[in-house]
Amino acid sequence: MTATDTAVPVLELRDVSKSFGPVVALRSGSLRVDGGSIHALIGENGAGKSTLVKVVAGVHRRDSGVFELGGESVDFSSTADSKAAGVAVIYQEPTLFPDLSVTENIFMGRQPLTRGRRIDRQGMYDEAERLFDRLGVRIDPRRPAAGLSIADQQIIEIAKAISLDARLLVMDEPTAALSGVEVDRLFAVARSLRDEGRALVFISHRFDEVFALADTVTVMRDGSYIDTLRIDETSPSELVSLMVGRDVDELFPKVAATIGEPVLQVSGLSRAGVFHDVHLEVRAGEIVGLAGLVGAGRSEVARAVFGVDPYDSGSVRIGGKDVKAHDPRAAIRAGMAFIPEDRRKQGLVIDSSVTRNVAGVIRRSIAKAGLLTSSMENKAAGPWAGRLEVKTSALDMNAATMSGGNQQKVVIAKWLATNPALLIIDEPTRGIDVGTKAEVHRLLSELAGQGLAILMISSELPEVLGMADRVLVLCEGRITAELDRADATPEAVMHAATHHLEDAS
Amino acid sequence: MSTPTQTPHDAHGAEVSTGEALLVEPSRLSPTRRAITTVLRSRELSIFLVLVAVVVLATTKNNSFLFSSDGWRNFLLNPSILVLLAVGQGVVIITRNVDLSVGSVMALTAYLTGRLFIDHPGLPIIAVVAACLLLGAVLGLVNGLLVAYGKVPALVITLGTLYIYRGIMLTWAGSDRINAGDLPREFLRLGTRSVLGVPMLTIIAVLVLAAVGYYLHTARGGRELYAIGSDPDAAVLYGLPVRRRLLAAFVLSGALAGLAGALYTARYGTVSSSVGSGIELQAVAAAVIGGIAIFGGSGTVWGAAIGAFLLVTINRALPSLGIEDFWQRAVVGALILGAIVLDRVLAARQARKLAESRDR
Amino acid sequence: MSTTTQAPARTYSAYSAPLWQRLLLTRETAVIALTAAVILYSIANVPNFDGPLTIKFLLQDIAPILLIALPMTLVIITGEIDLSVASIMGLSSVLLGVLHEGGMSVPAAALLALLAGLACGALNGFLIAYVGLPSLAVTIGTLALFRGIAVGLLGTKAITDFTEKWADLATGTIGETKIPLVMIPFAVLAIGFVVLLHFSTFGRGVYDIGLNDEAAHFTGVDVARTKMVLFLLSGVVSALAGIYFTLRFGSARGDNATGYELQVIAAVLLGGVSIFGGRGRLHGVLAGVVLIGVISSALRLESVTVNVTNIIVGLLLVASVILPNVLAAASSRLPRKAAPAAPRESHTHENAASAGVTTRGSDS
Amino acid sequence: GCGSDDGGDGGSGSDGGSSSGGGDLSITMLPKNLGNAYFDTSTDGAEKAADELGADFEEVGPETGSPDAQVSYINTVAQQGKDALIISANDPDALCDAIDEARSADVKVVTFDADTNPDCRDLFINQATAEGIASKQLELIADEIGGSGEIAILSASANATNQNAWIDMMEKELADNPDYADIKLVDTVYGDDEDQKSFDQTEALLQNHPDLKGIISPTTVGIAAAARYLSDSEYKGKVALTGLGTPNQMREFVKDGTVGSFALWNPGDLGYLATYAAAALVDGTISGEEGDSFEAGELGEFEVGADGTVLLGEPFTFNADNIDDFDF
Ligand SMILES: Nc1ncnc2c1ncn2[C@@H]1O[C@H](COP(=O)(O)OP(=O)(O)OP(=O)(O)O)[C@@H](O)[C@H]1O
Ligand SMILES: Nc1ncnc2c1ncn2[C@@H]1O[C@H](COP(=O)(O)OP(=O)(O)OP(=O)(O)O)[C@@H](O)[C@H]1O
Ligand SMILES: [Mg+2]
Ligand SMILES: [Mg+2]
Repeated sequence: MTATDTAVPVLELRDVSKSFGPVVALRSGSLRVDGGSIHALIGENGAGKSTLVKVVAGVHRRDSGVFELGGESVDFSSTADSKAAGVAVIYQEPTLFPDLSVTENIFMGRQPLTRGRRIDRQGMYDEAERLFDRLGVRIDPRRPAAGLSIADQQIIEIAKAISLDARLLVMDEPTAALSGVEVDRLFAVARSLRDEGRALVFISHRFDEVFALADTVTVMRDGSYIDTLRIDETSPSELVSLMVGRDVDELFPKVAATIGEPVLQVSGLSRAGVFHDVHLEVRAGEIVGLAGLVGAGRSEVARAVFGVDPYDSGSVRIGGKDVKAHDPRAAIRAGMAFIPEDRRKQGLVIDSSVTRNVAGVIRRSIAKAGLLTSSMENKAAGPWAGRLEVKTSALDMNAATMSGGNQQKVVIAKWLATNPALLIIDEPTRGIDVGTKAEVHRLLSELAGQGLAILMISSELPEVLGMADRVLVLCEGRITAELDRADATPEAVMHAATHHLEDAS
Repeated sequence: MSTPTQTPHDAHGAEVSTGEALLVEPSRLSPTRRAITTVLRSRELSIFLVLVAVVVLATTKNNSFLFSSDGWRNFLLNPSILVLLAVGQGVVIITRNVDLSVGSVMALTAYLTGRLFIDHPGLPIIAVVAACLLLGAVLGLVNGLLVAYGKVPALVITLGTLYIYRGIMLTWAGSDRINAGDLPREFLRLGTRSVLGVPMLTIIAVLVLAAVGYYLHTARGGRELYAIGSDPDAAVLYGLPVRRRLLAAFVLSGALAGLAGALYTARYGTVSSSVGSGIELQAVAAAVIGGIAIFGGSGTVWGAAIGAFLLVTINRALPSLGIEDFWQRAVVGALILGAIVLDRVLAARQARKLAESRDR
Repeated sequence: MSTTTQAPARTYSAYSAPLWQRLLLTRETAVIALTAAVILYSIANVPNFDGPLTIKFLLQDIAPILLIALPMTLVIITGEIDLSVASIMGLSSVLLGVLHEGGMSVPAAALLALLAGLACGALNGFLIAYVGLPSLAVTIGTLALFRGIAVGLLGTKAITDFTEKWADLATGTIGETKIPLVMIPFAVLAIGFVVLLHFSTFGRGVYDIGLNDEAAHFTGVDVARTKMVLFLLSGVVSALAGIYFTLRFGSARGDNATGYELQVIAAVLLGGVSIFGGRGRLHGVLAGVVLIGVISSALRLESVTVNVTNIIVGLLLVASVILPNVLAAASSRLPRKAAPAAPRESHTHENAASAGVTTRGSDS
Repeated sequence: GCGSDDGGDGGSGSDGGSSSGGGDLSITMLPKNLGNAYFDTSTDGAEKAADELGADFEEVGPETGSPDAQVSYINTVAQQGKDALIISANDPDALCDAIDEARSADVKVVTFDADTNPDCRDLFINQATAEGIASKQLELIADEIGGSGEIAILSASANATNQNAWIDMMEKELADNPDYADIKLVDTVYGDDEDQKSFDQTEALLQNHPDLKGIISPTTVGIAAAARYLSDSEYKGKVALTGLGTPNQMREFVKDGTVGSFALWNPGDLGYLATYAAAALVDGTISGEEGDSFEAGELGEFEVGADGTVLLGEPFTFNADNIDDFDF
C-alpha cells in the first residue's frame, strides 16, 4: 500500500462485516484495489474470502462497514446493480444455465440487439467465437452448456466475465479446476486486462499462482483483515504464517510405509468415449497418484472403479475378489471408500447435519436389525468428527454452512468410519487452504502407514509428486506412463500427460 | 499442475489444444443446413407428424372428420381454449414453475363474463373481454407474488389458489348460473363465427401463440425466462430480474386463463360450477407432450400448442377410429408417457453421440 | 485475532441442542397444536360436533387420505411426487367390482386389485427410478392412463352388489367404540411407515435422496431401488384405499375418488413436508390430514358450503408454506440475538450460535 | 298416534316418531349437486313448502354429483339429528349405508327426482312414471322426424337411475310399438350432466351418424348443451331435438326453431311435494305404507303408491306457444 496511495482506488472495503444468523462469516474485511493492478486475496478455508466477494458482487448485503467503488460509497442490493456499476465476478461455483447454448450463457441479459429489439443471434455467435479465440479454446458456441466438464464451465465463466468489459474483475478460485495450459492462458488474459488499466481481484490457494500473477496480496484470517503486502516484498512462508497464525512445518509429510499385498487390481477397464484398457494396481500401504490433464478421464476411472458409473469391459478386484460393476454398495462392502471431487454435490448431503453425513455410510453396520435412532448415529459419528477436528460448533450443524476445508474433513471422516481397505480420493485438497492441506496430507500419509491402500487423483503436480509412491499418468483415457517415486519428475509426468497422440501414431 | 508449465501447445500450433479432446468443435455446417437439421430434429415436428397421422387416420375412416364444414370447424375450434391455456402454462413451466390454478381462474372469469352481461346489459364485448383479461392477470399476479416473494414452490401455491379461486367463484355464483339466454347474441356468435373458414377463437389463439412464441425466441426477456428455468439460483447470481420475470410469467398465464374463460362462455354459452375443473392437468399435459421440459429451461410454446391440438383431436378421433370414448383418457395417458419416454431416448442418443465424438 | 479459544471435550452432548428444544420448536408441533386447537374450538362452539357419531364419520372420511398420505410422505421426501394415487384407487375399485361381478369372492378380487395397484406402482417406479424420468410428468401421464383404464373397463356404470359381510367390515366399528375398523390396518401401516422412515437405514436413505440424490448415490444408497420401493408402496396402499372406498360406499365406479391426489398432497404439505424433498415427518402429516378433516366436518355441521371449506383449506396450505419464510425473513431483520424464534431456525441454538466461527486451538 | 312399524328399524323408528311430534320441524335438502338450475327450482319449491309449514329448512350439497360426496352430507344430517332429509340420489345403492345410519338416528328420508333402493328410504317422490316420461319423449321425437329415421340418446351419466329406466322403457316401446317401426335407435351417449361434455358428445353423435334425424336428451343439462350445439351448426333444422328441459334454458332455442317441443314436470312442485311428504312422515300422518294419504298444500291430496312411491303427475309439453307462460 505504498505506490498508489494518492490515486483513488477502484475498490475499497473497510471493516465490512457479514453474518448469517449465528455464523459470523466476515468480521472486519478490508480490501483496497487499484486500477491497473492484480490483487490476490488469500486466507484459510472459511476465512471469509468468498463472502467478501459476494458482498462486492451484491449477492449479500454487508451488515456494516465501508464499501466504495471508485471513491463513491455504494450499496448493491442485487448482482444486477454491481454489474451495472462495472463489476464482473467469477464465483467459486460455476453458475451456468445448462439448457442454454454456451453463447447465450455468456450474453444473457445483454444480448446484442438488432431492429425491433430483436436479439442478433449471428452477431452473438461471432462475438463468442472471438472470445474463445482470445482464450485459446475451441468450443462450439452453439452447443448447450449441459455436459461441459468443470474446467470448460470455468472457461465459460471467464469468457462471460471478460466480455462484461468491467473496470473491476473479481475471480474466486478460477483456477481450481484448470490445468496448467488453461491457467497460463487465463493469466495472459488477466495481464492484458491489467495493462488496459482495469483492477483485478484474484483468489487462489496456490501460492505459485499468486506469485506468478499478482502485484499485491491481502491476507485474511477468521473473517478479518490481517495485512496487505507487495508481492515482491514477501515470500510464501511469510504469507503462510500470516494466514495460519503460526508456521506450517511441512507441506508433504510423506513417511515411508511398508508396502504389502495388492489390494486393488483393475484390469482392462474400458468405457466407450471415456477411458480405454486401464490396468492399475494399488497395494496395501501404498499411495498411488493418478496424474493427467483435466479431462483426461481420471475421475471417470475412479468413479467406474467404485461402481458409481458403469463400464463396458474389464474387471475390478479387491483382495483378489471380483467386485460387482456399477454398484457402489458392493464396492463399499468390498472395502472401498471414495472421496469424490465435487464435495458439495457428490461428497456430502450438504443440507444435512454433520452427524448424518458422518454416519451416512456406516449406518447399516451401526443399525440393529435395520433399525436406527439418532442417538445411535450421534454415538457413532461423534468420535470421528472429533478425531478429524471438524471445526463446527455443533454436530447437528448443517454441512452447507461450513467452509470448504471443514466440509472436506467431514467427507474424510465419513469414509474413514467405514474402516476401508482402499481409499480413492479425487482432488483431496481442491480449494483447501495450506494449513488444512498439510493436515490432509499428514493424514493420508498416516493412513498409508497403517496399511491402507490409497489411490489419489490430483491436478496439483507437487501434491502428486510429494505424496505418491508410484505415479500413473492418464492421457485421453489411456494410461501412458507408470513412474516410480524416484523417476517421477515433473517433466516425465507432463510428457506422458500430453504426448500420447504422437506416441500412438 | 502449476509449476512446470511447458505448453504442448506452443510447440505444435493452436490445433493441439488440451481442449481438443474434451470440447466439441465449432460446427462447420452451413446456416441453412443447420436450420434444416434443427427443424428435423425438433420435438415440435415429431409431435406435429403424430397429429397429422391421427387426422389422416380418422379422416380415412370417416370422411366428415375433416371434410365437412363442421368437421373442419371443430378441428380448429375445439382446441383453441386449451391452446391459450397451454401457451400460458408453457411459459410458466419454462421458468421451472407450474400454474395449477388456471382452471379455477378460467371458471372465475367465465362467470364474470356472464355476470357483467347480465348486470350491465349495454356493455361492449371488448370491455367484458378486457375485464376478464384484467381479472385473470390480477389472479395470476397473486400467484406470482406468492411464488416470487414467498420463496415457495409454485406447485404448492397454485394448488392452494386452485382451491381458493374456485371456492370464491362458487361462493360468488351461489346457485346462479349463466345460460345462453342471458348473453348477447353477438357475443355468442364470437364463439362460433368463422372468418374465411377459420373460427374466430382459433384466430385469437393463434395470434396469442404467435406473439408469445416470437417474444420467447427473440426478446431478451424471453431468453431470460429460459435462463431462470434452467437454473434459478444461477439466474439470481447472474443478476437477472428473476422476480419481475416470474411475476410476468404468472400474470401472462393468469391473463390467458382469463381470456380463455371469456371465450369459454362465448363458445359454450353456459357457465356451470364445473367449468375448467381438471383442465389444468390437460394444459400441463399439452405442454409436456409438446416438448417443454417439466423442470424448465427448454421447449417452445409452439410445441405446447401442437400438444393441445393433439390432445383434443385424439379425443375427437377415437370414436371415429372405433374406440369407445371411455378409453380416451387411457390413450391420452399413454401419449403423455410416450412423449416423455421419447424425449429421454433422444437425449440418450445425443449423449452417446457426444461420447463418440470424444472418441475420435 | 480470534475471540474464542476453546479446547472442548469433543463429545456429542457438548455440540447438540437440548432434545426438548429440538423436538418442540418444529413445524410438526405447530400443526399438531393447531389441530388440537381447532378440535377444542369445534367441541366448544360447533353444535353436534361433540356428538357420538362425529369421530366415526370423521375417521371414515379421512381414512383413504390417511392411508395414501403415508407412502406419499416418503415419496415427496425423496423429492418426487405421485399424482396417480387417486387413479390407482379408481382402478382398484373397478377391478374389485368387475372381478366380483364375474363371480370371484371379495377377498380374491381384492387381492388381485392390490396386485394391480402394485403393478401400477411398478410402472411409475420403473419409469421414474430406472428410466430417470421426472415424476411430475410421469404421474400426470399415469394419472390419465390408470383412470382411463378404469373408466374404459366399466364405462360410467357402477357395480354395487357386494356381499353385506364385506361392506359391513368397511363401515363397522371396533366393538362398542366409535372407532371404525379400518383404523386397525391403518394403525399397523402407520407404525410400519414411522419405523421405516424415522428409525431405519432405509429412511435415512430416503432423506438423503431428497436432499441430494447424487451424494446419496456416492454414499452407497441405492437411489433407484429406494424410489422403486416407494412407488410400489404408494401403488399398493392406494389400491388398498380404493378397496376400502369401494366397500364403504358399496359402489365400484371408474370415477371413484377423482381429485383425491390433490387432497392428499395438500394434507402432506400442510403437515410440513417440503415439496423440494428432504424435510418432513410423519406425525406432522397425520396431523395435517386430521386438521383438514376436522375443518370440513365442523364447517359441514355449521352448514357452510363446501366452497368455503375449499377456500379455507387453500388459504391454510398457502399460509403454512409462506408463514415460516415470512417469519424467518422478519426475524433476520431483527437484532440477531432475538433470531431463533422462527421454527425453521430451531436447529441452531444460542450457545452454539455464540461460538460462531472458531479457530483451531492451536496457539493455546 | 304413530303406527309406524316398518320392518327393519322397528322399535327405534316408532320412538322417534313420537318424540319429534312436538318440537320444531327441521329439514335438510340434498340435491345431486349445487349450481344446477333444475335443483334450484326444486329447492325453491321446497323452501316455499317449508315456509308454509313453519319448518327450519336448509339446502346443502356437493359441487359435483358423486355419491361419495353426498355421503358426507348425509352423515352430517345424522350428526345434527335433523327430522328429515330430502335427497336426490347420485347412486341407488352407494348411499344406502349412510341413509340407514341417518334413519337409525331418527331422520326421515325422502328421495325425490332420483331414487335409491326402496328399502333404504322412507318415501320416493316420483316426478312422473317412467312409462309416462319415456312414451312422451318418443311421441315428441316421432312427431318431429315424421315417424321414421335414425335417432340417438344423449343421457346424463351411465348409472343415472332414472335416465336408465327411461331409456329401457324407450327401447322396449320402440321394439314393441308398430307406430315406431321405422325409427331406429342407433346410439346412446353420456354427457355426465356436464355442459362441455354434453356439447362435445352431441358433436360426436352427429359426426359418427351422418344420417341421424333426431336426438332425445332426457336430462336438462344435456338438452340445453345439444340445443346450443345444433343452433349454430349446419344441422340446425335438419336434426330434431327433444327431451327433458327447463323453459328458461330452452326458450331461446324454441324461439329460433332449433327445438320444436320438449317435456318436463315442474321441479318446483316436486320439491314442494317432497317437503310436505317429509313433514307428514315426521309428524306421523303417514308411515310410508301403500295407501297412506296426506295433504300437500296447494297441490292437494296425494296417496302413497306401491314401493313407497308418491307420483307427482304427468309430464308437461312445452312449445313455442306456451313457453312464455313459465319462468323456471
Ligand atoms: N450462506 C451462508 N450461511 C451460513 N454461513 C455461511 C454462509 N456462507 C458462508 N458461511 C460461513 O462463512 C464463513 C466464511 O465462508 P467463505 O465461503 O467466505 O470462506 P472462504 O474464505 O471463501 O473459504 P474457501 O477457501 O473454503 O472457499 C465460513 O465459516 C462459512 O461456513
Ligand atoms: N458432465 C459431463 N458430461 C459429459 N462429459 C463429461 C462431463 N464431465 C466430464 N466429461 C468428459 O469426461 C472426460 C473426463 O472428464 P474429467 O474432466 O472429469 O476428467 P479428469 O481427468 O477427472 O479431470 P479433473 O478431475 O481434473 O477435472 C472428458 O472427456 C470430459 O469431456
Ligand atoms: Mg471461498
Ligand atoms: Mg476429475
